[in-house]
Amino acid sequence: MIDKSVGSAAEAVADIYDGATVLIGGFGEAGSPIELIHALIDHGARNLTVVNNNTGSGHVGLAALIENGQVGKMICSYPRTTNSMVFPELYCSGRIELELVPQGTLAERLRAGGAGIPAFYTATSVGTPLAEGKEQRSFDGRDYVLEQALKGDFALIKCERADRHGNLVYHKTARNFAPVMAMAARTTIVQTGALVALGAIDPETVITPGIFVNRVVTVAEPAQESKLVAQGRIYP
Amino acid sequence: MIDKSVGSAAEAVADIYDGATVLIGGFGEAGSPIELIHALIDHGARNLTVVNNNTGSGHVGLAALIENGQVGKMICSYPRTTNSMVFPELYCSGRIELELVPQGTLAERLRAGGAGIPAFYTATSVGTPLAEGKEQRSFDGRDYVLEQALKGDFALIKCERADRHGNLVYHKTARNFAPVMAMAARTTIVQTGALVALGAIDPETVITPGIFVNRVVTVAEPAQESKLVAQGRIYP
Amino acid sequence: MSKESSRIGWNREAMAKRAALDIPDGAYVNLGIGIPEMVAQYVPEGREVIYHTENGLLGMGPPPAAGEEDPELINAGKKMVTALPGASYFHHADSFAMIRGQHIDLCVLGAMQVSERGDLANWSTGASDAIPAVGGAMDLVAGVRTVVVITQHCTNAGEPKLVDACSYPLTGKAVVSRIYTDLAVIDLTPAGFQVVELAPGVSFDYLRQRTGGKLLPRP
Amino acid sequence: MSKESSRIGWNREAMAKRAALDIPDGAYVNLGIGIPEMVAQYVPEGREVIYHTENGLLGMGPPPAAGEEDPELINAGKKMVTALPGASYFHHADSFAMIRGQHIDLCVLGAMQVSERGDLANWSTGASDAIPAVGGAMDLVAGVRTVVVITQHCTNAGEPKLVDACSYPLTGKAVVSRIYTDLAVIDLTPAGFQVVELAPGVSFDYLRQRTGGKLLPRP
Repeated sequence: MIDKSVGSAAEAVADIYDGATVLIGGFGEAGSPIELIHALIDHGARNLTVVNNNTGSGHVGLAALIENGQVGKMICSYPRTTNSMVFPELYCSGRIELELVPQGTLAERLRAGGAGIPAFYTATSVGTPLAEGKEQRSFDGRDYVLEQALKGDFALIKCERADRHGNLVYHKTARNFAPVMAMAARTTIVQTGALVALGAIDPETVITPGIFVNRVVTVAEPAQESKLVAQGRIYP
Repeated sequence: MIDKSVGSAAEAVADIYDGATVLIGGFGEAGSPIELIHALIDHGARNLTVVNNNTGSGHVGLAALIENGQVGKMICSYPRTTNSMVFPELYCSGRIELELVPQGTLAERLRAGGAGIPAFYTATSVGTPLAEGKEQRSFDGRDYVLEQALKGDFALIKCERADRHGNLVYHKTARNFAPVMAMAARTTIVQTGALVALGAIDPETVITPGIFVNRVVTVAEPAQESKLVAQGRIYP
Repeated sequence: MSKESSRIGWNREAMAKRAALDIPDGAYVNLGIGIPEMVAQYVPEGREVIYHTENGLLGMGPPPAAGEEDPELINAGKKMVTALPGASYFHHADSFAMIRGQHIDLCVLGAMQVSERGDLANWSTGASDAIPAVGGAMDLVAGVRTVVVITQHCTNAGEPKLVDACSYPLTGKAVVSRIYTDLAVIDLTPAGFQVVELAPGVSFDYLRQRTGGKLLPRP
Repeated sequence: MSKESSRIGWNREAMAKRAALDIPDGAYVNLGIGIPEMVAQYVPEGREVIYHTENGLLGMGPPPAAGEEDPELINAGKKMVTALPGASYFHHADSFAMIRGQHIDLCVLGAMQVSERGDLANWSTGASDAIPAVGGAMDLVAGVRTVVVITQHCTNAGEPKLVDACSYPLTGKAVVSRIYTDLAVIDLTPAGFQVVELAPGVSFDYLRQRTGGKLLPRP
């Protein structure tokens, strides 16, 4: 029998190893798998390469993972946001590496990684500093840059409901990067608001089919990052 | 006000011009927009390039369009199926052109066309006759071929329910190529089983957002291709 | 505000209102952060415009009423929004397929500089101590059919933002079609910056003194 | 049937049954048309296997009961099927992302020829008067993690289908891991065709006479 549910966030992230590339869902706090990130802080794997659109806020979640010195490199589109102090400080003092990627290129590189496309061409960034050093080519008279697939060893994502096969549905704009990250990671770890019976999710409405998911842990009442930040919380 | 609904299939296809590339949804009869195809036969545009996974069956729908001499070239993955007589006969007598594309490459070329990706690499077809004449390149020690985006001037697709913005949901495996064809065409024309009120489709379950749709015509009880074939029907 | 009100020309609301006038019925529109966000509230009545936010929503509505906020229903600026009837949610790759695939009709962005060839700089000053952050700006200017800019005509320091060539790192080359400033509406043409409309009390000479690059009077 | 029953070796059902034995619990599997389709019904009890059909369904079930048929719920062979609890529907590009992205664990395909290097030919005889048709076969062999073949050991004319080099156009190069025939189970190894198991009554010599390419006995 296929049962991808695991008992705890700690168990779910236990095999994340030093030096792994970890794709972390979320756009700001929407979709951020904060309990899985905190479990990864407890776990302690280091020298991680983390892919996320941003770099977290305050001293919880992704920002706390960075602050804890576990992240050697960030791949993201927008590393500074409101209440984002941790990454800027480390970056300015040269203690963390940054690969800046346009947001749509980041999403498409992940999708390519998940879809077995090693590289593709896009017009995004042509003529800008972010195209420097990249191969360029013209199709039908327009210039494009060659972008490479991006894959993860692990993905940490959050969803609304899941079943034991790992079929997922999301909540509003918390969906964002999660589906492409689930595709792009060798091991996809999900925190779900509810684990429902097999068949309870209409097959027409499944957003991430279970084939892209390895482990599901239920976190019925996930913390809200902005509330923790407002409360001045620091993890751990 | 945005209202993409049109009164008839004839009106919906009226501006399809000679020489146009027309993407036609469906995998066999599942998802085949048979009423739109029949309207295109009545309309009479010729020298079309048609993209579909197959070439139709019997003497109705896509097979009838081909039989009526309106198609100069087929782009498909599997041009012979049960009850498919029309295409083979024309092909063998040199009266229709064929571009044979592996099924997944066909789907991905359409998705690329819709997503603004002019070209991508895939391992599919490497080392086979279908890779001949295509640029090859190695990534991480594996060989890939370069495949180009495929776009349409028009797409004809079928869905289950639609609203006036053109948001679509499909029925089971009738979904197949329709979403990527809707993305890849300049003008996407949809036949829907039902036109529902704006807001009646849960935003979490929309498969094709209205931005990819131009016209929607209601065909409440679409014909079933296999039944017409079994009845020996011939269109027109 | 006092600074703005002491100057001639349009204020922020009037700039947003002027830009809104040009948005056609039925358009699919992506609005950037800042003044661009304000445009939605000024679209003339009778026009139905569908707003796209690149974090995965088409059919974005106004900010939520008190008590209706959902921190997981946000826009690209990470502000809470609503979803209107006819909305749809989708993932990031699908969202940027809409952008990159030229399905969005119009985007309205802020600018640090616009060159007379339509080059846009709006993501970085190039300062070595700044944290670079690009977001979706490069995808938008490369993919959206029509890119317009709303910006103050000059920087706080009084430097022109419309220039012959951008000194800041580019977001995209030859991408801007039209610029709405506090002083004028200006089109990008092969001949240079073409004045379309002057704000009340603004003369062509006044504008020319505050504009880098080639400025052409209304024909 | 009379032809088959007069020969030694496994019949079609037994071939499908033998292949089914090797499918692990929890596998995501794509079955080709013909004998491969029969494999599903022989998977040993207690194993949960999820079937993918490339036309957009994961969690495919058996053919529908009479009166439950839906001509728009079909498999890649265009036969009507059912969807099991936990199923999902998706579009063709997503479906082939599962294939190309190496998310499907196993596919079971028919073959016209398999070479000792694991090259597969199963889509065309290369005859000039044939209508070429490839479907998803090239995508499957390029993308699925493990590709196995079920085939009669020889053609109806008695020619070996396991050969030193394929004479028919290839579907993919060095893609096949294992072959289930009516006479044997054979693995592809760098040294050649490696016998894993012989069907009842089949000797190595009998097999060698009917096999092209290098055939290695069980160690």
